[in-house]
Amino acid sequence: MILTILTFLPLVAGVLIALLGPDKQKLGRNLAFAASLVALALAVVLWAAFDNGHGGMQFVENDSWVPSLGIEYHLGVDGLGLLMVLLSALIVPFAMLASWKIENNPKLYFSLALFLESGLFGTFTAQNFIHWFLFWELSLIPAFFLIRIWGGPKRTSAACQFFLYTMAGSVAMLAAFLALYAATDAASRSFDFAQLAQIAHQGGLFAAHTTLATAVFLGILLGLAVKVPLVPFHTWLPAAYSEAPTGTAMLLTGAMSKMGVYGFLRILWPIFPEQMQAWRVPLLALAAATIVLPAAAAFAQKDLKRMVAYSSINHLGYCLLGIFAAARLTKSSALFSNEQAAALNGVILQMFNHGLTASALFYFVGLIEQRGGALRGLDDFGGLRQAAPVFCGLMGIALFASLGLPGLNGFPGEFLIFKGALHLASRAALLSIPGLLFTALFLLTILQRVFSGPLPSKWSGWPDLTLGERLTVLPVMALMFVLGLFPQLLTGVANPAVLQMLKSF
Amino acid sequence: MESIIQYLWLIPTAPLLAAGAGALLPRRRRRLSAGLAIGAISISFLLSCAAFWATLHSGRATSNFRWFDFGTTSVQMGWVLDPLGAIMAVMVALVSLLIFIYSLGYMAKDENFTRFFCFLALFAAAMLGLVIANSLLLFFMCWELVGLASYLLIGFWFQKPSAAAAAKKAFIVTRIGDLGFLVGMLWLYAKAGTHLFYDHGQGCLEPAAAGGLVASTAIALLIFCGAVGKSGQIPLHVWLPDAMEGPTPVSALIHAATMVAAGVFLIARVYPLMTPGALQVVTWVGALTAVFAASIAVAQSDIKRILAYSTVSQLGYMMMGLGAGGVAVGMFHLTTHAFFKALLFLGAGSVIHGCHEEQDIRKMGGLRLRLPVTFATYAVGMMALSGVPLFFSGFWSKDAILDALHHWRGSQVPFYLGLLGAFLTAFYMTRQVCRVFLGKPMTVEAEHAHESPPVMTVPLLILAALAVMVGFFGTPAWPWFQAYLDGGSAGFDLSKLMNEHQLPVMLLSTALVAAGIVWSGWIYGRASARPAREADPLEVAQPALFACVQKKFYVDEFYDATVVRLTTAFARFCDWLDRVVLGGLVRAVCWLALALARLDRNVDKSVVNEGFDIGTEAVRGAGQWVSRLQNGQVQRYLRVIGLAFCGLLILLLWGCA
Amino acid sequence: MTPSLNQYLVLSALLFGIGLAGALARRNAVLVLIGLELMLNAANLNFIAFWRFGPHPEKLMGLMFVLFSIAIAAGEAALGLALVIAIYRHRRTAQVDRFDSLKG
Amino acid sequence: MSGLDQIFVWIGHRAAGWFPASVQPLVSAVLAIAGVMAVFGTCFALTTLAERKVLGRMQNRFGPNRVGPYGLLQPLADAVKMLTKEDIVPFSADKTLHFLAPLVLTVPVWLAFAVLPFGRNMSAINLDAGILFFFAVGSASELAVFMAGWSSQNKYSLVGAMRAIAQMISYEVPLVLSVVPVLMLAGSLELNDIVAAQGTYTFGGLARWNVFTPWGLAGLILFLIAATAESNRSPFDLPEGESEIIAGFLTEYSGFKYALFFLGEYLGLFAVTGLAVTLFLGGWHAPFQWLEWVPSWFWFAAKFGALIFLFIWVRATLPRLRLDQLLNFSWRFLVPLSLINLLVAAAWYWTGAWKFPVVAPIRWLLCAALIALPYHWLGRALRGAMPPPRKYIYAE
Amino acid sequence: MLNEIAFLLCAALTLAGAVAAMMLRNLVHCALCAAGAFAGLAAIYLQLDAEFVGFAQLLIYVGAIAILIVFTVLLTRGAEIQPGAASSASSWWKGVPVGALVLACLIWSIMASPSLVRLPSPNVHAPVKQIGEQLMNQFVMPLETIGLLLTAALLGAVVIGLREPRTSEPNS
Repeated sequence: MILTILTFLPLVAGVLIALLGPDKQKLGRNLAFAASLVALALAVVLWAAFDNGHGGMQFVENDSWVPSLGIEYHLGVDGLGLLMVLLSALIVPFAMLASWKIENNPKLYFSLALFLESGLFGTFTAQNFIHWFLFWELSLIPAFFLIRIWGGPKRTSAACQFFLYTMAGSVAMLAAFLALYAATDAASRSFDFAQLAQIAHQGGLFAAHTTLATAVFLGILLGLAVKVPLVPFHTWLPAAYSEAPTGTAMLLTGAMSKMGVYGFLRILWPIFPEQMQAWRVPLLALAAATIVLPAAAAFAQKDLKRMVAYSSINHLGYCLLGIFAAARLTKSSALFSNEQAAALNGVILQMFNHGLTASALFYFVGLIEQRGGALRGLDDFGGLRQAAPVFCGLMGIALFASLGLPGLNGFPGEFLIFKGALHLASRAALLSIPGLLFTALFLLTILQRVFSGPLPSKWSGWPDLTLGERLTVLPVMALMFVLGLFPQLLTGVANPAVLQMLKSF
Repeated sequence: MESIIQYLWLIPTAPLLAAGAGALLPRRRRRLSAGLAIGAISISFLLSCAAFWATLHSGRATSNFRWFDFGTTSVQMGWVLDPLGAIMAVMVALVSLLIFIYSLGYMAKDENFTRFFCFLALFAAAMLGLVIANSLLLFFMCWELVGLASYLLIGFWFQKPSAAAAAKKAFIVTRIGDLGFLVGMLWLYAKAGTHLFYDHGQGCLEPAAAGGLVASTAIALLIFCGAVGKSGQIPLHVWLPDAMEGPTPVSALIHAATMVAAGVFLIARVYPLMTPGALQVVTWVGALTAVFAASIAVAQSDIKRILAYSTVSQLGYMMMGLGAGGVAVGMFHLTTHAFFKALLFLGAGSVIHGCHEEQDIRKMGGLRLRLPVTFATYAVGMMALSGVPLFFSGFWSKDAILDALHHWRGSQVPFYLGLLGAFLTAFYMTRQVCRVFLGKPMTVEAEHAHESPPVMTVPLLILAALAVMVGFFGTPAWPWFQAYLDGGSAGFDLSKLMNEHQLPVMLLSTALVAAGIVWSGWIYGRASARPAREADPLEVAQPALFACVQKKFYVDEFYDATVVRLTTAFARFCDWLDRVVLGGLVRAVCWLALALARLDRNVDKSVVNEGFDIGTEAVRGAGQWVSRLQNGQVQRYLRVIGLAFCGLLILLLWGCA
Repeated sequence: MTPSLNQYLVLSALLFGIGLAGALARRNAVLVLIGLELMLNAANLNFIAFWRFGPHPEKLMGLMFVLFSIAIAAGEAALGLALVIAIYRHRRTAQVDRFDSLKG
Repeated sequence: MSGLDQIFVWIGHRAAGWFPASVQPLVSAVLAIAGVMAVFGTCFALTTLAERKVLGRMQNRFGPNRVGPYGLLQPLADAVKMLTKEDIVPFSADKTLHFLAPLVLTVPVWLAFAVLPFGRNMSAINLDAGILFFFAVGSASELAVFMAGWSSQNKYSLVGAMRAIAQMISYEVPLVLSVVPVLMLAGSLELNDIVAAQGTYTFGGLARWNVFTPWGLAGLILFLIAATAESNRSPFDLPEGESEIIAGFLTEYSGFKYALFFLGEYLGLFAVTGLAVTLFLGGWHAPFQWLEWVPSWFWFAAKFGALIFLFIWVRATLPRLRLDQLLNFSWRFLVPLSLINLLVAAAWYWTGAWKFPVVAPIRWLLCAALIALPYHWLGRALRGAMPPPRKYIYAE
Repeated sequence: MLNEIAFLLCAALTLAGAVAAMMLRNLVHCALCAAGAFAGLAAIYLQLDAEFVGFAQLLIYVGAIAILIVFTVLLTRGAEIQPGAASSASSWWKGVPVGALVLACLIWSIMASPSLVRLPSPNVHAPVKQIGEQLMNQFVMPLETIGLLLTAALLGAVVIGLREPRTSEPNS
């Protein structure tokens, strides 16, 4: 029941807020924030009630919906889902605070953010494809409007590109699943993830249709790859992220981009093990490209938001590298499965930590943009550290966390991913190593160009972080340190789920 | 022993807490921040001494813990207390303490004083953590954190673009090496199944090294990559001279005494992994670096840069010592070098401070009268570095290295390179001392230079004393240091000093050092009387060669032209790929869709619509005819319905009947 | 003596006939609607009568139908009368034979 | 207890017993009708007097005090005056309808009393669908008002009738909706069952009347407001607003017909008051267990009297509403609130299954909050939707 | 016997009301007569032991629909001008024959089926509780649909009955 409440609470709150009168803008905003805090509290309750001991689904709710088509209202979370729910619940209030001062119809903005949150929760808790897909799409629509209405000067094209790209992927995915449904024999027809995985595990899903299996696999892969994104399907992302308003960009990168990776782990991994295995090498190559090319491209950007957007692609590339590397059928040695577990744990850590870090980075870039009068070029600033030492210090922490500095949250995930990947897919991992260097290169370049050097006189009045802004980032900053020093907090939840996944692979 | 290992974690934690507190302090709480940092490092120093005392009596102790779980295993980390770590911890804590105190004076007027001590404490914490780490992973984490501290401190005067650039360069260049380290570490982890150095009293690295020669050599070399980056070995030495943009105490602490030596310490830590092949590489790299950097130092005019190249060169010696002679040889030079190089840097800082931030040695001169304490201590440092025999620590440690090289089976070339390096060292140090302290003041600033306050000179004196004394712990006659590291005991035996293996090498190096000092003194002792703008005597003699050396053999230019340009080009290419190729693809798809839509529209217009029109025209004709029945009178419809109903009823009844 | 089923049916038929005749003959839209209501009521009466005289009165089938029919009639009346008013506003008349804009 | 309590029942039985068995049902029905008519007829007379007296007191004057002691015979005098007045029918009036209208108003109202339980075993008929019957017969009054207004062929009459009908239609909705929760919770439409459902005691002898639940309290208030409007009483007496439209649909009536209208209106008020007592105030049940020895009809009468007094008090207190305010108030406030009250009743029912300590106050507060918050919001929304208060430029 | 009389009385009331409603000139009278017919029908329902339906009939037809009709009559000024009254005589021939024909057919068919001559089953009850339970179980879908339909009708009626925007006034 708690999952249902969690999922629909933002939706209901969003509808109610949208229905408020047009003169109730502030009230709507405050209510939305309160609702997101309630959702966060619920997520924390969920976390507290979660049993770390076993890796299966917990808090399961299963009701039939359209029994004739095998569509169920099936909710549940394992460690992975729980962490993603927690992350979403964390990011949404953070992003709301970042958009606190938005002027154009804040009520609508905040209710859309709540719809988005509901979509996220639904996606991360649904265990039936159709149910999952509904929420997957539900999250897309508010995101589109958030970009389209409140975005930057090129918002229309960015929003349309984002929408069409993602929609094309979704269509491919839906078609693939319907094909899968149609192709399986009536006895084993289902949309339920667990059932499909079990059938696949017994080898019964595509008994005779290898071509179809490949097509279905590629369709779903396309849908997920666009969302993550995987090079070469990533060109929508820099445009969308850089045109989106700050809070939306935080939502997009902090929580929505995780939906794709989550899909990889929840759908492709358990249901299509053989296809993953068969397509592993090209996928690994693409993952390596996703790590290196955007990192390098980020170095060539002049726009801070685009830089951070590219860095986001790069970081998600590590997740994909870990997933593809671990998709290697080995049942022989325990050491091997430990490497797989390392990679997958790393992927989950990276998802969570990137959510925190990237949204914090977008928050800071948004502050720069806001203070700089819509300027956000790399060369528009300089020496800001003199005027705003706290700003610089905190953004520096976020940058170093993004860079994977030990002691901050970025490190354990990347460490585990590379630990697994180096062993399971050495060549791809080695190819990806330069990505780490490029990341350092452009992140430090930001620090150098924006914060160091002489302070131009036009920025001499640059305000430091206000108390409210400090309080806004404080929880996230604290989490960066805590999760960097005690990753057991995350792996303790994620590891049982990973072991379960490995068992069924 | 057991008790001290329980509290070993306090050694890095105390400065870490000080750093954390310092970060939260407002800018005006200067004294509190400095007091916290110095107090914390004092605690660390005392604890290190206690730990050192404990190691004198017993061997090694470890304390391991679980960091986090994955799969069916977990990542282990831990602390280790053994002679290697203990000596290093004492050295680091002591030098840190002295430099912290020195900084009180040196940074007294800086507005970011508070932040400075915060960063220093952070550095000390990371460095001490690295020293006592019992896990390669923990080692790596601390390694990265000292890199961060180095970055922050090099860029401490961030208003200077050169400082910001140097900081970035330092971080990036060392990170190149670190990536190799990371790969090596992960490879080792996969192979050995653990990151620990010691577990249950056993070394964990030996079995891994025994596995396969090729693999373990590769792992060793990858880890050595990290050391190359951090210790400024060829080809990644370029960052270290630039790092002199940082405040001088930082240069002394991080870029002379401790952090750069961490690379050497790393090799010493993982020494069991070092296969003969790997050691050969280490030796050769060290040898090349030693001579290469020493020769560059000859032509520099910035007082700190000369010392920086000297540091690179001495690090090369340490590497040679590790490669040819083993842990003790390298570590001994590391320890002695830490003291005298810290001394030299602090002395240089005192000079710069006294000359109002002037760093060019050609604009100094005659300072021996104005800065007597600094001059005396600097001279001690110079002689220790140059390897003046018997009374200075540098002599003994360098001699041990040369001796080891002499007996090295690989090649004799490093030995000769080492000798050349020793000569060059003596040469450039003498040059420096002559230009700075001897002769007449060249500028007004030098004329009005003043001695530094006691808070700066007292650490100089202590370091000078140490620079002399430490050497006696590792003489061939009383190799206490070596024995301590190996866990044995050393007896005093003067005859070892005189045996036929050691004595010739000692004499040879002494001769070379003497030659260097004398020649240099002869050239620059005279030249120091001449005006500053005149060319260097060596430049007059060999203009082309001098220019080449002065420009550091154009390594930076070479990197700019190749690596940096390639990187930028690659970045541009990626950007182009995104914008033009992939973006174009998307646009092409878009155009295709639009074109299809146009085509479809035309087809609709001309074929479908026309056909429809014809069809509908026919239907309309029929409809018009039929529609006459429909006169819009609702009652008429109702009437029809009623009649139809009647008809239906009648029909039904008829049927029933 | 209680009345039998066919008496009720005849009553219903009469009501239906009256309603139909009125709906056909009268030209005021309101009256047409009244006629329709009468016809509807005739049908309702049939339902009730058949329920009452049917074999399974405990199943309440006829009653249910009438309940729903009444509800629908309420909606129908509301909508129909609203239509009449709307048309009256435009055409200034409520005569059904003048509502012939929909003729073919 | 039973003696005094059942005295009327006993009298009725004994009176019917004198007749042959075949006509006994008819006789007892006639007796019941006679009783009801006698009691409420007297009530009518007394209430008119009481109203005038109370109003007078509240307006700081005496009220009728000339006829009889303390003016107690005033109703009698009024009756004589009414019955002897000339019955004027306008020339252009539709005479039949003009005549029928007061009858159509009064007769169904009498019917409504048939289902009210005035005491233990004291209801004229036990109808399965009692409430439905009550509202069904009440619905005829609208037609009567229309007939009166239209047949008078007088502008004021017609406008008054239209206002009255609009008002009655509008307030019939909340009236019925506010009753529905009671039916839901009692599970019956029969009034005796509803009274029986409120007949238990809790908290050491406090009766479980519906009014003591959040939805019941809200329902009662809604019901009373709607009832006030249904019976065209102040502050909802627009249809007869003498300052605007003379006397509304009553303009052209006089004499006996006027008296019948008057009677009908008061009887309508009595009927809904009786219903309110039955539905919300526990009917003829005593408020405390230790007061059960008091006859049940007394309790009914007491509650009835209290509510009537409340109506009079309200009339003395509140000014008349404007027509738009009136309709807005119904559709924008009362109707949504009574719908929400349905939900609250459902919540009350649902939370009844909760089992943990101190559940009762928690449950009460929860449900109260459920109705209080919408009350607050709707009230604010209503205030926002209303046209701003008039500015009296020349009246300063 | 009593039943028969009651039935006849009610039937007479109903039929009279219906005929009057269809034949009177004055539309208000028509409407009121129709209400009378509805009330008579309600009485017949009561007589047929369908209490609930009877009351519902009364409540809805007399209480609501009749009022609606009256309102419409007034709003369309049907009570004042009677242009159709004169011509309605001429249209008798259009309606009455058809109505009569249908009536004849119906009555013929009723009379032709002997099975329709039957007496009611005794002791039939339609308790409200049972009606409610049926509505909530067997007829829950129709009930919900009706709710939807009524809402739609309400909205539709409001929309249709709303005044047009003022822009169209100059034309009319």
